[in-house]
Amino acid sequence: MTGEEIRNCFPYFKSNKKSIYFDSAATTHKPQSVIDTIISFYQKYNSNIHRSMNKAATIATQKFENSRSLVKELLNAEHSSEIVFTNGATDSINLVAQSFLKKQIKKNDIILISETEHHSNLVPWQQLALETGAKIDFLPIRADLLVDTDKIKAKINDKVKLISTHHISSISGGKQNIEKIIKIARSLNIPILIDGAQAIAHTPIDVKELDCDFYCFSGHKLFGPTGTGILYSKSRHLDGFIPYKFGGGMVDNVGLHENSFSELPHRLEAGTPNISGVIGLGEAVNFVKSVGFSVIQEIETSLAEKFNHELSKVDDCVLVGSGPRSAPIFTFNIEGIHHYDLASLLSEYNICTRSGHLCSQPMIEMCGLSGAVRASLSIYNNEEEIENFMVILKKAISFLKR
Amino acid sequence: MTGEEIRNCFPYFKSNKKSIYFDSAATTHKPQSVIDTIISFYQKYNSNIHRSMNKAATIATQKFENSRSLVKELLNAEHSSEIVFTNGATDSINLVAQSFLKKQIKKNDIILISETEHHSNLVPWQQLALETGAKIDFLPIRADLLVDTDKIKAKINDKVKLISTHHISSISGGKQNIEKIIKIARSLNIPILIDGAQAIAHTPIDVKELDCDFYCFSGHKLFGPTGTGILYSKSRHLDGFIPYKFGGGMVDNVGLHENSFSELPHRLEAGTPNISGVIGLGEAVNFVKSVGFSVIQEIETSLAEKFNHELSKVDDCVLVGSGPRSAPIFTFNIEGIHHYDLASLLSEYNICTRSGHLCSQPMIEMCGLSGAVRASLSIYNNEEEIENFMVILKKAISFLKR
Amino acid sequence: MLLNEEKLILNFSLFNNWEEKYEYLIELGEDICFIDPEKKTSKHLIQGCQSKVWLDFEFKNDKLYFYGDSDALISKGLVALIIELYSGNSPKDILTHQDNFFEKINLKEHLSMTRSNGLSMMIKKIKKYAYEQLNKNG
Amino acid sequence: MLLNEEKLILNFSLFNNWEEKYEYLIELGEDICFIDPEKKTSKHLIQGCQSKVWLDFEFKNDKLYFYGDSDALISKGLVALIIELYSGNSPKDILTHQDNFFEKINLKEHLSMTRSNGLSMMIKKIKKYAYEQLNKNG
Ligand SMILES: Cc1ncc(COP(=O)(O)O)c(C=O)c1O
Ligand SMILES: Cc1ncc(COP(=O)(O)O)c(C=O)c1O
Repeated sequence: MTGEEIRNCFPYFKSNKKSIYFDSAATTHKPQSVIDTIISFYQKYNSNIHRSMNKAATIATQKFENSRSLVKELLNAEHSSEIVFTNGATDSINLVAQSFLKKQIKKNDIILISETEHHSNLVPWQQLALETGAKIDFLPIRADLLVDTDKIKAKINDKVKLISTHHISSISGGKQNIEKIIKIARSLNIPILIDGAQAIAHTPIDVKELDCDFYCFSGHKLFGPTGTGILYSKSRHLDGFIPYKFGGGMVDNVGLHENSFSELPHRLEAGTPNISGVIGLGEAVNFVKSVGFSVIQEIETSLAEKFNHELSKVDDCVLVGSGPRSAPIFTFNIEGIHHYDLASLLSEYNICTRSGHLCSQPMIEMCGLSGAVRASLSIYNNEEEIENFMVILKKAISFLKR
Repeated sequence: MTGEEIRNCFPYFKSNKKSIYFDSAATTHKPQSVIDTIISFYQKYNSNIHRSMNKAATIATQKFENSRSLVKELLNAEHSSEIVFTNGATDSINLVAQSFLKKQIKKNDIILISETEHHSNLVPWQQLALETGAKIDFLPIRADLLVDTDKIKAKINDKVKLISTHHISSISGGKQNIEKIIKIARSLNIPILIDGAQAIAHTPIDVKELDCDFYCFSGHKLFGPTGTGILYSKSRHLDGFIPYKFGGGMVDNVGLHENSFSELPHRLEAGTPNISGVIGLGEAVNFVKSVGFSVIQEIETSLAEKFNHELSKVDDCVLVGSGPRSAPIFTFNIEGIHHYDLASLLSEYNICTRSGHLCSQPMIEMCGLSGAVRASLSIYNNEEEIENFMVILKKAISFLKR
Repeated sequence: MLLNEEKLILNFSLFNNWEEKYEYLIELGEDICFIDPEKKTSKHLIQGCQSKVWLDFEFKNDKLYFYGDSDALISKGLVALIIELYSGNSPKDILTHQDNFFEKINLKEHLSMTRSNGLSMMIKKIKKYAYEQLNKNG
Repeated sequence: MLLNEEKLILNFSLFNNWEEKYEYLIELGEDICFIDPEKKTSKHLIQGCQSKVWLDFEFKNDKLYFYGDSDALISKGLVALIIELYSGNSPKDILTHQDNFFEKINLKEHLSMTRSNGLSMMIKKIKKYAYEQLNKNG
């Protein structure tokens, strides 16, 4: 598929001819095929799953479980049962904190994360630490805002019970050397969670090759519906997960005072799930497969180069994180201009960006900033939009600097 | 609206002309307006909410928060901030268990529920009891399978820290006298949660008049999208809720080791929510409003009477719960026939019912059964379907009894 | 291919409608290799949320033989069918058998509802027994 | 209606485009009733995830007066505007004031993003101060 063909798959751009959407790190648009899948579910075989013995329910259940297989393939997991459906990356991380780590962490144990995490990969650990008396410690960070893999070992001792960090940064678009981080964790037998929220739409993932214990992402950042997420977990950990949500669909046998839980992964999916969302997510995975990561990376690399080149011509522009990018995400400030003012003006010009601390306050503060403007692109963007963006950016700057 | 006009709002029936859908207690179908709302979100103003300063995000945020107001009106709550978006009734009940009750319940305290609850209003309390050393006790049940309000007081003492029961039964369609149960709880100052999963589509709710502490339901049983749910909570309790999911969107100020949570109800809604689902739920509420509960009740009463009358002519049919019905839900067995066999045959005849323990194993066992077949109707069903159902039911019975 | 697989697929291919298929299933259930009634305990029970299935096995002359029962007619027929399919085969043949048999005879529906009936759990158990025998001997 | 409300709505109705509106806002911000710089502490801070707003008040002759600041130009203008609107009014008038003012001047967008800027929190605080004064005196 060419960039143009890809863009044509996304109906959003037909309804929004005048706007420029550079906020894909917050959420991506959905191809028509995903929307059609949701429509078709509701119009044709809407039904609850796993429970009712009837034809609509059988189709719905099969499609739901088929999404699990599609995600399993996308991540190259060993078994479908290693794929747990959640409501999003945030939910997945909380699940690891509450169902896996909580039962084994003690006072003065250490959870090793980094100061550059999204709040969703920071606050759950802070809270678990508060609750259990464990401590948070931080991986060393280099000037390019990525983890300094040469210095990790100094941070590791037998108190460290989990390492959690992101794959691709939601601020700088930089890719961690997670291969190396995982290898170190593995060699010391410390479980490691990778927050793939910003990686999943940009780079192929192979959890078997990576050999991480957990990997998570949100459907809505992979061209899929809102309210869907994935936690991949190695079977051997999943077996020990203590559910933290209880109800219908996760129990086999219920008595008045006790009960036995269903097999995995259903045990961790209490209540009626987001059925239309999960089925839509399966179609999003199909869409990504049909485009292919080599095309995705080709398009995004060329967009990123163009954006970088054009932005470098804008006076007083300071980028946050300047290393190589694995996703076309650009976070910047214009010296002398407040990011809120700039984003407000861009919004009036119909440009969608995001500004502020970008749910990464510690990282933004580490950079000595109060916030920044983020332009994040995806496969459906094009060079013309980048050119128009730059024209408007300069207008906005001159308006604010007058 | 007439029954015919209502049915025409639901595209499912156009694609499934030959099937009879009597499984609305498991999930309801969605009117075209709800589906269109989801399509329009994804095609026109898809965006993340509460965070980005741009026009798409502003519209999405306003629509999302407008759904909150619509639900507030539906339940006649005092403030919109008393409405928390969850993923479903199961999630709402877990939220009360984990964020509200857990912090105040101690060993030997009592959680008072009934044996007739859905697993989702049973297992979360069993687990909390296991975790805290508290005990589960059960409200006395009458022969009609509803709580015996005359005998509640004998069950209550100062150890009881929460009462939780359902509004309308998912098995018998019977309506509890929750007015009286709530009054008793109120007079003794015991917080009470009402599981409204099966009530919300059938009867108007006024939480101010009911004066319950908590009320919950799932969007997908109110003609809305899957993956959405509501917890209504009185403000004074909500203030003390300790979040049990953490991440972006629920924190105001994040440091490396501590943080301050956002105002209510956002504090309890970590991560990117099911935006399309919530906006669709708002439209479902609009749909219900446009039909009106007086029409809903008129249609459903007449369907229930017809069904009851016709079923009474079927030999060897034994109903579970025989009192008056507030929802057209019929759970029954044919003597000498296993419910699984019957449901399998009905399924071959393109009839959607549900069978088994119906996620209410203790109740089914209390009735001395291993399971039953449930036919649950809604406003889009009609008399012709009931007649056809009876013909097929008799065929299936004679096939199995030959 | 397992011992009786071809024969069973052939039988099913002869039915013109589901009524005939179900009649056949119910008949199969009447001739099921019954599990010893004393063994109908929780140890041999596979609990679905709709019907109960009991399963036992025997290892004789390098082959596995299964015995079962169910409380519902149709699932008893399905249990009998599964027993027909797997009994008398070697652990290795059972383990390597691909599950598209149920698609071929158009009964996948009953099998995919994992948690309605115990059938897919039953097949898992059969494979587990086969796996254990293989490891014991090999 | 509050003291300056009509005048402010009139001013905004004269703009032909958002550029003019923003210019006006930025000018308003230059003449803001500044909060005493010493009071720019966390006690007076209203934290949004994008811009910071500081707010203080004074109660004089049965009227409330507000002082503020912000770190961004446009939000400073918005703060100035909100102060213009509410300052010099009685607690009762402030409390009973309906918030459609911002719809009328087409700035609702900035106000609805609760958590981006501190503005709607600021209005809540103003109403809270008014409520407290009313209860102190009444
Ligand atoms: C790196 C990272 N982790 C986690 C999240 C949280 O994702 P969600 O809000 O979909 O749960 C995000 C999304 O903003 C992210 O960028
Ligand atoms: C009475 C009752 N409570 C709770 C639930 C759980 O609802 P959900 O699965 O949507 O969370 C149901 C749905 O089956 C129900 O009938």
